[in-house]
Amino acid sequence: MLAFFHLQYSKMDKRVSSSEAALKGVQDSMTIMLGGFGLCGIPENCIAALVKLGVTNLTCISNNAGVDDFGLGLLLQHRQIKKMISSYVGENDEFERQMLSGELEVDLIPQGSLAARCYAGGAGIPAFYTPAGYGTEVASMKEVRYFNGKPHLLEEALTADFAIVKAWKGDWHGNLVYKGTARNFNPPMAMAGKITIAEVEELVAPGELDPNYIHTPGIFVQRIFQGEKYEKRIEQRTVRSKS
Amino acid sequence: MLAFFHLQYSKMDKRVSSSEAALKGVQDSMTIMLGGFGLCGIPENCIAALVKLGVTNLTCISNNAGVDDFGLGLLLQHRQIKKMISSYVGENDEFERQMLSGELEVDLIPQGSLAARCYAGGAGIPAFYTPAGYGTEVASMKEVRYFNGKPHLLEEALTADFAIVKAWKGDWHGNLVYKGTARNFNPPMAMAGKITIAEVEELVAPGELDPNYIHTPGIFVQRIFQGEKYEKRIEQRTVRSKS
Amino acid sequence: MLDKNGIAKRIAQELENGWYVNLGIGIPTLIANHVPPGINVTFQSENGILGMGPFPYDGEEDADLINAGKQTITALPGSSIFDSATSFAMIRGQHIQLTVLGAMEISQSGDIANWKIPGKMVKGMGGAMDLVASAENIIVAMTHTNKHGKSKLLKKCTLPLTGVSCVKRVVTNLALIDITKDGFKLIERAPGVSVEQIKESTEGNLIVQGEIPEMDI
Amino acid sequence: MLDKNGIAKRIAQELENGWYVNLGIGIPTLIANHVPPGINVTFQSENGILGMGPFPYDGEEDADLINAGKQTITALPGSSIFDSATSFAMIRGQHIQLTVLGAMEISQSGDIANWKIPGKMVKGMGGAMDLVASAENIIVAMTHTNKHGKSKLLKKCTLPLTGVSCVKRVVTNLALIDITKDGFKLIERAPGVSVEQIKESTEGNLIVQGEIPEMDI
Repeated sequence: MLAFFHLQYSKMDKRVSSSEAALKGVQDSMTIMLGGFGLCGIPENCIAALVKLGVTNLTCISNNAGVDDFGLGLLLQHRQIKKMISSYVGENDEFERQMLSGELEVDLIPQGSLAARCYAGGAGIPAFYTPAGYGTEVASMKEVRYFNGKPHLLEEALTADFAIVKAWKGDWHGNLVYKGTARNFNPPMAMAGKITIAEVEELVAPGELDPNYIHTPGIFVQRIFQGEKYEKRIEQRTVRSKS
Repeated sequence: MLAFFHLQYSKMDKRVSSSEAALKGVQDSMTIMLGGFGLCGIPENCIAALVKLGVTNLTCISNNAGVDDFGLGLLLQHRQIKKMISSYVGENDEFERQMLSGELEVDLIPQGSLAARCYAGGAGIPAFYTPAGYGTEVASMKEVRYFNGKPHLLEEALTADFAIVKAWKGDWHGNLVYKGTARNFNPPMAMAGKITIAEVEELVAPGELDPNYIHTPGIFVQRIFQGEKYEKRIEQRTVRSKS
Repeated sequence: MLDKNGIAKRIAQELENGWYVNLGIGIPTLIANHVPPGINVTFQSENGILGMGPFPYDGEEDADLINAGKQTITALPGSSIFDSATSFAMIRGQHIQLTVLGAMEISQSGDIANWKIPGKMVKGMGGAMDLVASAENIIVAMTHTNKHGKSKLLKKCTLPLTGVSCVKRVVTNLALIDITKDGFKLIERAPGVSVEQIKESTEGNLIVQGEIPEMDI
Repeated sequence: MLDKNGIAKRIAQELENGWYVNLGIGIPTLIANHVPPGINVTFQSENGILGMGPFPYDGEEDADLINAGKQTITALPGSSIFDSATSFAMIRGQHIQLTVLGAMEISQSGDIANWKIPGKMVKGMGGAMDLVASAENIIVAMTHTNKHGKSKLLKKCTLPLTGVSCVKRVVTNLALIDITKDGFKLIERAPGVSVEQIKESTEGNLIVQGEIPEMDI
């Protein structure tokens, strides 16, 4: 692996050799953002590597918490998460058990506010106003302010020690392209990591991706690698018959 | 033209027949956003149609004010603009004359704040904090607030009666794709119009643009047409020789 | 009385040509199956797609193409894909003409509760708080009473709120009711349901003015 | 004494491998021509491109590919295009390692003025206010004195400010100077320029400690 690093001709080449190498520097008690919606577009390989690494007391920012035996559910199983910041955590019995028993801290945030707070964190906007959550539990302790006669809450930006995202294709510079609705939270979270790790299904040389159709410019990404294996599990397989 | 409208099979078909038809409802004293950076990516055909329409007392929100004889310079020439909201207005003598003589009101805004205020206007964020402009003239009358020990200004969202943008390709639903740096302010402004008009170089049927690579989803666009003629003037032609 | 599909069908009659529509999980999802002929609407799913089509054919499902209910879907010609920040920019920015969602309770002032039963069920609000805080046109689709027979149309919600003063209309198995400043206003009865039945099942203030027509579905 | 290209060349020596760099109009633009061998940096232009390349060959210029100075440019392999909101998200979010821009005046506390001469020149601030308010590493490239021979390194700026306490370093035709809490600290002399000359041309407080080396360019 050392040889690999010696071969890098410049820091614009952000390739690392594996999910394990990508996680270098991840420690107990850190805050980690993870892209994905349900099990769609989640960084499967990095999650597996986090389990293997065994770091604990993590604060995880992710729209969902996976299912019992896949996605972030794996980190819950191993009690590696101290706090979850999410918008929707159904479909996960272990999660519900840990939360109701008080083992797990949970901060539930409206989904749009979660996305906007990540975007703001990456965009140098420390805080903004949104109508979402006014008059609900979410508003407690938050500043209320009226604009155009309508009440809004002040929401602060979110950032993370590491943001881990999953893309379809990426190049050595960290430019990313997502596929379908696997895009979801990955682009705003890619912006908000102090260190952003991208795992991709296909890693290509610079110049192979059309500059006009990059979803996440490489400037937001510090490390990139081609994921070892993708299961891409489907949560709700709904189909119609051809007849 | 009536016949044309009768042919529309649904309101998802947002095609109008011409720049003139696209401007239906534009009136004196309205606020109009116009995409483009310098002369790159400006809605040339709609600007020509605005001159022809002869509306006056307009408030125009646009990063630049064109040059004397092209872009928004044409509206200045015809004294149709009462107020400009921009970030940079060099390269335009008539503009400077009207501003210094007091004929034209000018609100100069940091470029990033301008882009973010348009985005916020389209995104239902009534206001946000940014560090840009703190300690300068721009900060006068604006709320200052510290986040992480650093001073920020409260900036409010911008919207417009009409937003007029220029794209490379578009479909009947209003989905847009831009080319190169002609993208610039067009996407955030497309979001912020009460009515958004898109003029495109090539208008195609739904299904011809790849859904995964749409820059502006059609939901933000109310009217679309293929521009009658594109000059695409270059402001600073800089080249190197092949030898 | 209406079944789930009946509720969906009645709400589908409200659709107007050219609308962008966000459908919540449950009964609202069924509305897509009842769009009246000649009406073209575009369905948004808040996980990042406009122009959502029907479920894929068996064997053609794609793990990278799901809706907010995590179901595999298809994309229609003219659809577009975007990230979560952009998706909620559309929602917050009021670019969507109609939002339909389920509820556990609504109040006669238009409050809605649909995300939490303290100590029992805590799944999270997902996108519902953003949707109800921003949408100009919100219809709730739900049963008139809960499984214990208790009214879900209340003077005041008892569960934690999702949003305040936001619901404009509710369609239940019994009736179509508008939320006005004076309370629930009965507009239509479900087929075979009497005004008396609706009154009995409504805890909040029910306004009944003149003859109440039966739904035409 | 340095000419414009000399100033650009000295600043180019500050570049580190892997940096993303935003260059302002004027002298800063010239830095792209002096990147030292072995150093790979990516240039951002705030109108919406990362990975800006050299000017196009004659006849290959594209009206849809310009930089923030409105000059026709090219895009390198691995470049990316984005809108103005995203571009300033990069800038405000401190994803850019170095910003170099020109100035009409700077103060010994790091204030900068470069966008307006009241009653005379009002071109607007463009992206400069966003850049100086956010960048962690700002170098100013300018002549030490104006065309009337007056110092541009002042105790306090006289022109309307672009930003406060933000400039970290300035490279002029005479010297390389760091802005410290005590004022301008002389680090290097331009070739053939004496400390005395620099002192005479600097109105603000100039700190000279020990031997001041001549630039190695």
